[in-house]
Amino acid sequence: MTAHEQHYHDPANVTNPEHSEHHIVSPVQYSMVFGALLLGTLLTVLAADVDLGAMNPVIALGIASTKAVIVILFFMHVKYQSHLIKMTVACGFFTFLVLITLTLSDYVSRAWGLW
Amino acid sequence: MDNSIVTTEPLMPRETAVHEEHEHVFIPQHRHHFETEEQQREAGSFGMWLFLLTEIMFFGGLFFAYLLYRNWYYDAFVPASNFLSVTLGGTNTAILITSGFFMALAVWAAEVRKKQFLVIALILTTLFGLAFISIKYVEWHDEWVHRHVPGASFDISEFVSPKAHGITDQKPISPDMAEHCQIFFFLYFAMTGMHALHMIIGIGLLVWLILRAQRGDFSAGYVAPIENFGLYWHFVDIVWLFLFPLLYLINRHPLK
Amino acid sequence: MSATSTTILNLPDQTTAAIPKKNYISSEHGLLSWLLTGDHKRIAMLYLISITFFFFIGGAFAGLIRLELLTPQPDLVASDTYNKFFTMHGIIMVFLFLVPSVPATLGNFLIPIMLGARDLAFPKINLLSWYLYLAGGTLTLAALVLGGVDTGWTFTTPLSTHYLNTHVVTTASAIFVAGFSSIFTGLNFIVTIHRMRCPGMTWFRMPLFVWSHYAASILMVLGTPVLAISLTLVGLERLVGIGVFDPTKGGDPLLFQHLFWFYSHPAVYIMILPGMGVISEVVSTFSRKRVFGYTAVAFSSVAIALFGFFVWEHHMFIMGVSNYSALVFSLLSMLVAVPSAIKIFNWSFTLQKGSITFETPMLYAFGFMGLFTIGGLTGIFLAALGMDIQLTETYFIVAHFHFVMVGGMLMAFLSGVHFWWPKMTGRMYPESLSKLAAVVTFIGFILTFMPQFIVGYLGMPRRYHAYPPEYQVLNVLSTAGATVLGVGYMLPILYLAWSLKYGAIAGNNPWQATGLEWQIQSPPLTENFTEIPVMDHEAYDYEWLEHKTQNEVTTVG
Amino acid sequence: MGISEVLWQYLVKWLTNSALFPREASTIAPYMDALYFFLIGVTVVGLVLVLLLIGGFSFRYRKAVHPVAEQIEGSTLLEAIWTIIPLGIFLVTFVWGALLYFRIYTPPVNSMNIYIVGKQWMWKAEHPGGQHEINELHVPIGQPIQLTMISQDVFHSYSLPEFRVKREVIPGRYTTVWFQATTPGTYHLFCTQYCGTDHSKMVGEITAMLPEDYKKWTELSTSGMSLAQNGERIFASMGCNACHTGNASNRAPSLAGLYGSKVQMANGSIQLADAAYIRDVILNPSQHVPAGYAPIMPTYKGQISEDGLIALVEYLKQLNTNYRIQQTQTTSVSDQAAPTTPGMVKP
Ligand code: HEA
Ligand code: HEA
Ligand code: HEC
Ligand code: CUA
Ligand SMILES: [Cu+2]
Repeated sequence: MTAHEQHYHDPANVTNPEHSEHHIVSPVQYSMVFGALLLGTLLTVLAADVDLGAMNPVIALGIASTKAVIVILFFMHVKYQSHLIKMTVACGFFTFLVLITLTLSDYVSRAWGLW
Repeated sequence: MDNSIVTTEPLMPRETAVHEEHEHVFIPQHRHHFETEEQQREAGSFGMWLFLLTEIMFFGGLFFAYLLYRNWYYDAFVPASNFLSVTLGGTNTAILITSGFFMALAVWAAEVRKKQFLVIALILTTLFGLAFISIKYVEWHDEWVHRHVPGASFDISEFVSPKAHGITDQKPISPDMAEHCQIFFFLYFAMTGMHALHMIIGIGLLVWLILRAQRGDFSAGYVAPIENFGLYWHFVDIVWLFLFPLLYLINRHPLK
Repeated sequence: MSATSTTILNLPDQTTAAIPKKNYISSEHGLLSWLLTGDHKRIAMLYLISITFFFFIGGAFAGLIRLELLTPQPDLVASDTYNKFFTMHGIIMVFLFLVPSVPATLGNFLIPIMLGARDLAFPKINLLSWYLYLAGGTLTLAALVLGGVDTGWTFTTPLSTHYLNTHVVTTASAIFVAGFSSIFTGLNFIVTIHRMRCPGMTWFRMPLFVWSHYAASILMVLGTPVLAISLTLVGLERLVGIGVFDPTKGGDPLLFQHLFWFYSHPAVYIMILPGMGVISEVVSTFSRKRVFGYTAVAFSSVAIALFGFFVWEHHMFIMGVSNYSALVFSLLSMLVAVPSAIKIFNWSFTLQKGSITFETPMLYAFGFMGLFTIGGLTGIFLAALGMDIQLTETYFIVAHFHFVMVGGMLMAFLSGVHFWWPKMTGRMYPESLSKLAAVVTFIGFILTFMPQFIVGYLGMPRRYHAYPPEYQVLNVLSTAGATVLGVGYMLPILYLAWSLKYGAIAGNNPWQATGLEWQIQSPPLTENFTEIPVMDHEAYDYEWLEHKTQNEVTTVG
Repeated sequence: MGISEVLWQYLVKWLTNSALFPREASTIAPYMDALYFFLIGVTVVGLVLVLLLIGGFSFRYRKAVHPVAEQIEGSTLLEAIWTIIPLGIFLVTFVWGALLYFRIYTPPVNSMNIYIVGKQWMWKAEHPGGQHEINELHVPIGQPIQLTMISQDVFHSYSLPEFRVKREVIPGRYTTVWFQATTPGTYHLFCTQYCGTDHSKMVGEITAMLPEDYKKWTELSTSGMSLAQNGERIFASMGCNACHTGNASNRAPSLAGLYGSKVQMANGSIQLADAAYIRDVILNPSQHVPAGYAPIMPTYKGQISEDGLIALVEYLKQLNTNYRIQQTQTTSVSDQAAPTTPGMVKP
């Protein structure tokens, strides 16, 4: 780095606190993730064949979410990313949750008082 | 058109910074309005993440519609979902995961500057992507044959009298409920269609990336396009990871 | 205006003054150099021209609406035509004018400069978003020319999906495309604000203009895609006919309302927040004082953005939603109003112990504060459940949202355009004429929309082509006001165009303002700064400005 | 000075003809107006406050008299004040508004029910006695009236500004609103939800009359058959009585006394059998299967108009015994099969 940059753009300076070191995920790690994802897929299919009543969708979604989290953390490197990126991801899911819960608040309570 | 504003500006009698200005430019892809390459790279991936946020909300609307109607018309969603082939859907899930795996490897290859590996990984990503689309096509075709494509030609007879159609493992449902199978299939087509559209766009971009990788664009430390495309591709995978259980596995256990 | 002592105008010696030879306008020539530019300032000017164009189209429709409503009888046009009028008026004004108004023009022009950056993070995407805007605008005009559309800007299902045979799909795709334009603008702003700040520019040294754009951008990025999907579903429903929104097929039309308003309520804050940013800058500059309670104002922007996502159902109170969730949404709507109140009072107290002058931007800013207070407080009427029963879908709502959108945002936009005109063009606008325009708009505005509150409470429904004769008096007042308003809006266009050639040379900092944008030449260089500045003081630091001696950040030419 | 003739006319009109507030013609109106005046008060106070601050400071600290600004950071106390006071006012408004809302949307039990069907672009009112009105509504004063409303096509909205009530009329679902008229007279009826081409012509009049006048009116405008009688006719002609014979051993539940009762459903939930429930069962029977019955009832979607459904609902509301059903049984021509009658039954 040139002196010029050190002066103006030390990545750790106040300007850019969201900076994080670049991390390279190794192929071994990727392979483990890959295996976990295939396993997860197998699990969902198997779990769907067992009658667990209301737990069926919960388990299916649970597995899907776990897989998604793994993909996000490792394939998409979020585990090694700055706070900012983590916050951004969280923000997206938060807004999606707002959409779902607040809309459901209407649908769920529409029948209140009717029984 | 390159937006290197400073360079397109021919007269540069700036006393101060002309020299230093160009010292920190390591790579030809560096844009001049960024102070450092670092800054550019982080801006790029942050921008990509923000774009993925919009994608979350875009699919979010569909997911909510699914959630609502699944609760309202559960009895129609079950037989409709059971009509889909778990084998094909499951295979496709595995294929997509594999494609994503190769994409991850491609990012790695670019980062450690292995050109040949990068190209191969990208080609494999593309091939698995194409395999996914092909299987999806087979499934859609199947639904077309069975007249389960929503619209004027939608036919409920397989749900109302499965026996007559040689389907033995399904309970018949009443015609008024069967009408709501159409909502399932609409959501199915809308969601998988929107997903496939993203895949097709992705495959187009992949071809372009392969050509550039072959040219050696990404083997000298400039990995942002590969990295950012990887984010997109993995996001599309994630959508499918949810679509598969939601659409294919609503109630697969044998009838009581 | 009489004495020079009552203004802070600090123009260079007009006998020797000249526009700097090298600036972003003169750097390249030819139409292509504009159409293919990556320069945020040029893109801002492209936007300015295109949104002005659409404003006048939308305004022309407003004129036609008011003309029809001059008499109670449906005499000017057929009812279908009238329905197309207000639909096109609403769609053009909202999606093609107000949403991009301040962000895409002033925001685009100023945010990089205020942050000490050379450009937005993604110049090509910035240009792309202008082309998307243009594509959306063209599609809208196509729908208009082909015969128009009469859904209302809210696209209520199942009316829009099954009962109309106008160009709904064309218009929906127009809005879809324009929506992506606004997504990309927002995305660009967020990345720029996070990543492109110059050394020393901490979050709490950013001008409030940037803060409010940051908040608005979050809304654009997270809200707009939901609009996109709901319009896609409307289009599919029309084309393929498979009832997600069709009650006869088991679909729920209210689902569309939920999805639509999930975007469109935050959208109203997309429309007001950037305007609030303008007001912060203007009020501070012309009272020569830092904004009272900077942090509170900054956080209230973010709070508005956050809470803005929690209140959409207040547009559906009587539509058959659950009474209990209506309660929740009403309460949340009350909460979202509080940060706006905070801002109004903080601006008022910014004036305290200032040294106030009354240039045109300041007059518009005062207009904003008064009219937005009325508009916002009438929003409280609507957010109060029981009151909304009487007021909803009447002219009271029409008055409410014109007070916030026209009295609020449009005033802020005009304030901003006047304020930064010298920076953007290097020339001053004519002061007394523009003051006249500000006053005319204000009077015209009050005359147009005040009577609508009354006629609304009397019960006159909105989107009515004919109405009972006893409402005529108030409608005549309103139409008269609209005429005055039209004149008020024609004036700036004329004198601003005039000033491009004949206006006085402005110099770097005619207002003696503190923002970074005022420390560079007007109009700025293509790269804004020859050397990236270092921010070593707070925003609105007038003492710093005074003591700033020869070490100017950058001045060339 | 030459005030033009036209302008003069308007001025006169303004003085004589024009009101600032609509008449109060229902019991709820004064409550609504009280909240309205409260909110106007808040707005005026808030506006005056803001204007005083702006005006006062502008005058006191204009450059001519106050050439040098004093920099002030802010003041936590002041900011807390103008956060908490508006918040308090807004919360009061919320509670007040909520009380009013629940009042307007919770009909009293003793109210008289009138059905409203909205369609592009007219309002049809159906009185229990079988009187039909188009774009008009006659109601007695001094009695709570409940409107049970449904739309045949798109969203409409039934608005009675002088009564201060309004409710969206939705396709596929009943909505209700109630009021009690206080003053005889003729008032506006508007459709306030944009519903297509002739939205602005979907207007009418509501006439509030003294109870005796209302009685006279009902007698004069009766069509001979009450809503319930009409429903009975449909019940027979659609073949409902083929299954719902009222015999306990039968394959379909007895409908006598169903209305207002709580039904134990096959999926374990308990449902209140109100108008919406009955309508929905007829259209989507397989979604509402009472415990102990097989879902064999056919759907009548597309075969019975909204008016027909209203008649059926009204009929079932009043059905206390199965005596008459069993009577019609013997005369009915329909066999055990589900009806095949295509098209709508127009009552
Ligand atoms: C720029 C646009 C904008 C803004 C900023 C707002 C701001 C607000 N709006 Fe508005 N609104 C619209 C644009 C906007 N609105 C539009 C376009 C529609 C109609 C859409 C359609 O149907 O076509 C609409 C409709 C609308 C409705 C739906 C009505 C209906 O359909 O029945 C409601 C209901 O709650 C509402 C409420 C509010 C509230 C509570 C605010 C609040 O954010 C306001 C907050 C501000 C203040 C409260 C003022 C400042 C306060 C003070 C200065 C304090 C005063 C002092 C004391 C109290 C002592 N609006
Ligand atoms: C940014 C938003 C915005 C702006 C700026 C305006 C500006 C104006 N609006 Fe608009 N309005 C809306 C947003 C806006 N409106 C929306 C969202 C709706 C709801 C639509 C719906 O129901 O779906 C609406 C609806 C609406 C109605 C209700 C229609 C109805 O319900 O039946 C009315 C009626 O008075 C009205 C009037 C006006 C007027 C007089 C202006 C004035 O401020 C305009 C003044 C400007 C001019 C008068 C232009 C001046 C120029 C010329 C006149 C020259 C023309 C020249 C040529 C054509 C060459 N508007
Ligand atoms: C083929 C026989 C059949 C016909 C014809 C039929 N029903 Fe039914 N009905 C049933 C059965 C069986 C049930 C209970 C299971 C279900 O809901 O499907 C039922 C349930 C009902 C219920 C709900 C009762 C409860 O206890 O909750 C109502 C109301 C009703 N029917 C009304 C009607 C009306 C009105 C018609 C004519 C327009 C009609 N039915 C025609 C068989 C029939
Ligand atoms: Cu019916 Cu408007
Ligand atoms: Cu809103």
